[in-house]
Amino acid sequence: MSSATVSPTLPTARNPLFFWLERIVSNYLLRRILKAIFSIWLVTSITFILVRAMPSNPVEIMIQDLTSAGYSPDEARTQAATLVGFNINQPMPEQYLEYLRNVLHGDLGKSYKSRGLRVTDMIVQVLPWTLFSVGLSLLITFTLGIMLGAIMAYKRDTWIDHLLSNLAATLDAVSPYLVGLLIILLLGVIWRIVPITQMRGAMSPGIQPAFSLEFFADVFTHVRVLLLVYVLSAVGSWMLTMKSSTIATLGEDYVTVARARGLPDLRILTAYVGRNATLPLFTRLAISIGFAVGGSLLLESLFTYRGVGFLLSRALSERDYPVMQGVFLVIAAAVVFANLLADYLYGWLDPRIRIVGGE
Amino acid sequence: MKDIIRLDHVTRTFQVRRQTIKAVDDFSLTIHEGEIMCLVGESGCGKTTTGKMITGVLPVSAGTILYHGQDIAKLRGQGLRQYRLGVQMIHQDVYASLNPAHNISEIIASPLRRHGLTKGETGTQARVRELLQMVDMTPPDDFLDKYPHQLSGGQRQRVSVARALTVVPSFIVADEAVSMVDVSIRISLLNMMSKLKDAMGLSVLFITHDLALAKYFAWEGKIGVMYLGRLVELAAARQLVETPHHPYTQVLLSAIPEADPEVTRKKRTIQLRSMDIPSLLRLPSGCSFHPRCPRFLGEKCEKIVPELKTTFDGAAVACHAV
Amino acid sequence: MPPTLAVRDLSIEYKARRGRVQAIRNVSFDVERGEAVALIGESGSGKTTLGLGIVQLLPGTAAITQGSIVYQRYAPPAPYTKPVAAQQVEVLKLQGGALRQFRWKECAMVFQSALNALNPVLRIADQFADTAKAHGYLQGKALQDRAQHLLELVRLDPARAWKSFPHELSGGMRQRVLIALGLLLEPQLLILDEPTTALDILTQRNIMDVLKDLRQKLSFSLIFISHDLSLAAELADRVATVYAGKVVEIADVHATFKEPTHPYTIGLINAVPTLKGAKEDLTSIPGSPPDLIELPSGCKFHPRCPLADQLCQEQEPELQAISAGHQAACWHWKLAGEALSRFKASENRA
Amino acid sequence: MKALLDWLARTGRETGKTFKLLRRNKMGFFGFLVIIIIVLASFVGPMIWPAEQSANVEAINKGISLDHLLGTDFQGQDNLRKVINGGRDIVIIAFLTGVLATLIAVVVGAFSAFAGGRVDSILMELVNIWLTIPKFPLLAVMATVLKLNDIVTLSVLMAILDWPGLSREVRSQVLSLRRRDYIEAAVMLDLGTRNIIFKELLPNMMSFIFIRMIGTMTHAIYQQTGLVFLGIVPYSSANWGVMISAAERRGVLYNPQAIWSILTPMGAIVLFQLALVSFARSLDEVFNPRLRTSV
Repeated sequence: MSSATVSPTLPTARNPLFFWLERIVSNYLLRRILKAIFSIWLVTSITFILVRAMPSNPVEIMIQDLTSAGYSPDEARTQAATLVGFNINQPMPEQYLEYLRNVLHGDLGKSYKSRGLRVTDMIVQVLPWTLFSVGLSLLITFTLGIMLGAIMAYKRDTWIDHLLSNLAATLDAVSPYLVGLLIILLLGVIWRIVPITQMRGAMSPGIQPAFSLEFFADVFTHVRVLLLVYVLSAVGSWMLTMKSSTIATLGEDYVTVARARGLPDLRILTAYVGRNATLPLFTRLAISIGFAVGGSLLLESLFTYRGVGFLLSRALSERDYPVMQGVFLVIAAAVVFANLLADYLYGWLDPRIRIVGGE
Repeated sequence: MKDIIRLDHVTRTFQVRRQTIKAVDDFSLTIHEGEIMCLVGESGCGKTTTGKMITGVLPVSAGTILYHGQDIAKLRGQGLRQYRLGVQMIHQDVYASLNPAHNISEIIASPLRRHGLTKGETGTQARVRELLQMVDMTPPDDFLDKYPHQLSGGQRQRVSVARALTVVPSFIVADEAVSMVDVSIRISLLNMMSKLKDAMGLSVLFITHDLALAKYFAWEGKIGVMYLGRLVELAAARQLVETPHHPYTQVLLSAIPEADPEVTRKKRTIQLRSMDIPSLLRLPSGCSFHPRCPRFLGEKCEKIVPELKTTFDGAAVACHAV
Repeated sequence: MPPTLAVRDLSIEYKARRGRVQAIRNVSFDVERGEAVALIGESGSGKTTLGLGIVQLLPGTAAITQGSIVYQRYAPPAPYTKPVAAQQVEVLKLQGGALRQFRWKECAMVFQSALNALNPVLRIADQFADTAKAHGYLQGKALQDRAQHLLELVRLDPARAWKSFPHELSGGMRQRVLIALGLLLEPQLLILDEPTTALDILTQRNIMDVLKDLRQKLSFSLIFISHDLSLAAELADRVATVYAGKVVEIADVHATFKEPTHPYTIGLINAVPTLKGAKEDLTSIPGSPPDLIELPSGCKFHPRCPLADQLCQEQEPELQAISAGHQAACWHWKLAGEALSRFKASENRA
Repeated sequence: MKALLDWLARTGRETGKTFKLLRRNKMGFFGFLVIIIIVLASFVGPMIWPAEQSANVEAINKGISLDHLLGTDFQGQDNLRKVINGGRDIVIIAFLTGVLATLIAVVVGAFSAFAGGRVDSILMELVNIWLTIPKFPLLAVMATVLKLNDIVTLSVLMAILDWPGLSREVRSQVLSLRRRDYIEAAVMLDLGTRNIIFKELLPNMMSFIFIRMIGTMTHAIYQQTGLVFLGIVPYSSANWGVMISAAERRGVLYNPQAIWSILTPMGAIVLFQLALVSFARSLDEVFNPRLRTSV
């Protein structure tokens, strides 16, 4: 039989470095931040490889364009270097490091097409438009999605459920770009409710941005159709997610017990069914905020709405690589940050996870 | 009698939120050929983990398990295959133990075809009918092309037994095999299993939380009581129930209600020192029952893990106070 | 003295894809004031449906096709709560606000799955406050004192339980919190649906002791639903055996175990292993539980009953009086007693 | 021989059941029919009605008429004929991307679930990081740099971008199924890993895999039309995406007469996407053993 064993005492602390590493890994949030930084670094490297290191890559093409435009090879190289923001004559690793240093300082190089404009400034200039349009539509889609989703769940298998479910499935199936086209055709061409000009650009040419009612009215008339398209193309999947989440929650025992306790319906709908059913949707909201920064490449160009998406789409068609690279990086970073936010938010919202250190 | 399964200081640990917990701790047991061994204990005591380690789907963290005297970790080729087919398990959950996408004849026929235990398709079908007959599912043809969701809980468990017998095993682990089946047909399932045990010379490890059921099924065999991963008492079935030695076994027996008002209402429940069950994450030191043990001896129980000692009447008990 | 609860000819059906599930078929029974009635039956016998029917918490697909439930209030309504209008209440006629008032104030229910019965995102204190506010009961400090007194009564550490979230408590603790919550408004009737099935032996013993303790201190009637005969033997005053949606036998707890008359009750008692029993005593009931959609003809137990004959196959027997307070629904109850009962057999053999 | 006959009989019975189940769900069956029609029209159609080579000056931007059922475009070519000839690319892209992405995802997801331990965690960490990168902008950037000139490379690129998300879902599905008792029993009966994956696991995952595949197909169609609109993917062939952006560039929005030249390709894509989705929604029933037996 086994010899009598004294229960093991605590393991002695190993060398301090290992102890620190152990503490970092154990702290859930720290680990998440490290992962986020790693993914941003990964994205930066991908864009660098795409733009710079691939054979017959765009930087070479830039140089050929310049030489064919009459610049001597050396002049073309230096010119391209200034545009891209790092010295292209150095061996690859040095360029990569310099590129990384620039990114860290927020300098994403200069636009090739519009000479001299720093990419960072261009992005900062258009960012508010995208955040405003996508942010607002996200808010509308989220609230609409939750309400309609809950209605579909409560009124399950009634005509309203079938109607809304099929509507949601259809909207979800059709791609946003086609929804945009359809809305423009319907409102602008067939029914002629909204003049085409109001579906172009973010504001009328002559208006000066100011805190005046007139400015806001003009901004709103330009954005309302784009908002409609954003909402229509996204609300479908929000409704379906909310419906299945609510149906699952309605089946839980604590809802039956709440009814057995004679709680008023409103209290049950909000604190019992509502809070639990919307938990998964909040994380999804946080993630979509990240994608909001990117705006919609297609819809912004379709409506020529001068946002980040429009900037990227023009850079793509004009092969303006520095801008392309910069915008892509900003979008990716925003998404990574949003994921971080989503994890933290879920931990905060759901006590079961908060107590356990957001594991 | 030769022993079929021997566990030597077997330990199994799991990682839970960066901590290592001991689901099974320094567990030794020997099961002889043709014997029925019951493992009884509350949930989380490690009885199912032990069963899974014996069947080989869960490797041990320390110690060895011997099948017919050979260490299962070192078995290769034919020896390994012999062990693999020799030890089978009957699962608890009747709804999850059969593949919902296959009908009954496919479920029983696939091991036969896989190991070439029958000659051709006709041989297989005949053997499938024979096996269904053995588990009292008569007439077998009614069930051949039925799907699991078309059978009752009891019938599903019988198919599970028939499937285990296809590879002619020598050792069956029944993990709470009847706890999800209705009380009224539980006994017929157990009787069928003991009939098959004698007919095929099987040895059975019967895992359950119900001491009365263990006593009934193991009648001639032994019962081992587990607490938080350790074997605390091992004795002949009826002797353990009639004259328990370990305080935990005594507390369990006093807590079980009897299906007879006179008896159950006169039973005196042994009061525990504290009610809350310690978690495996913060296992009490020394004898892990000491925070709740009515016969707590103080420092000795807190410091030293008691080892199994044989008592005058042949039972093995791990307790300083016995 | 009218009973606290009088159930008369109650029938409940579910709409299922394959047809109508007849879960409860004209069941009648009473629960006297302060009495504990155990409903014993196997899975699919309809006992949980009966419990849910009383508080009208049946799922959408279920419908109460006939029957009436009359509830009689004795003690004055709990302090500080709005009194119930009439002393006698026709439960099935209650709608909206009145039904909401009836639930928990008059009749509370504790379910089997303790792990999921409390809202995971609210603290225990909030869930007590919810219940109290819904019935205009105590608030604030007064409520906290009352609740913590009840938590102590169910042998929980009141301070710790009060502030914690459900996931911080074990299964056993949560079940005790639910029992305490059930007693908050001093209901006259408590329905327990398999309260200890999902719990371990020692935790189950703890809860049974708590229930027995509470029944001494407080005067509420109890409906105890279970498949475990031994729990009924310990807690109940009267036992009703339910088979295929019908009460086939109802008697005093001692009579149920000493002179069981319905073959199914006898079969159940013979099938449960006891610590003291001998090996050869145990026999199983042949066949398998009935399909509630295509029920057999006549007495629903006849396919599995050793005494079944032509009469049993054609006509379903109703409950008849066997002796004072002992009823059974069987054409051959006289024979059943001698032929099958294990106790009779083992007594003359011992 | 007998085994072969048995196998044929069984597959006959199974497909018969599938059709019966499909017919039971009207929306699903309608979707299934539309998909078949679109695929046939895209491959057989062009042989019967080859695309018109020359422009037809006097029929520019005509509305619906007898000889032009869906009107004509800015070159005077018949819209209906163009739609029939424009479907082939879209169908190929959709099926190629869908099948390829699903194949990689199932293999990687199942392998990662079975391998477990370090391999599994590293693989899943990479997938999680990959998922944080926005897909369409990355595709757009890569498409500009890599000069995609034919639909096969485009499909492969889209499949490479899409499979990680799918593999994570497949992995969690395999993990949840793998813990089921009937899989553990199959392991104990030594039925062999290959048998366990293909005969025990896959049948229970079929509807899950199909629905995810159709999701990827719908997404592929969307991405292709987007790339064409942005002018990144060259106008190699007159597929529906090209028709839409060509019409849009020709200022259809300002000329109500020419509206049909954009509505026809849009209608085709929307119909194809809707058909795919409604067919996917009915697949749950087709693969559900409980329903298969009640047919």
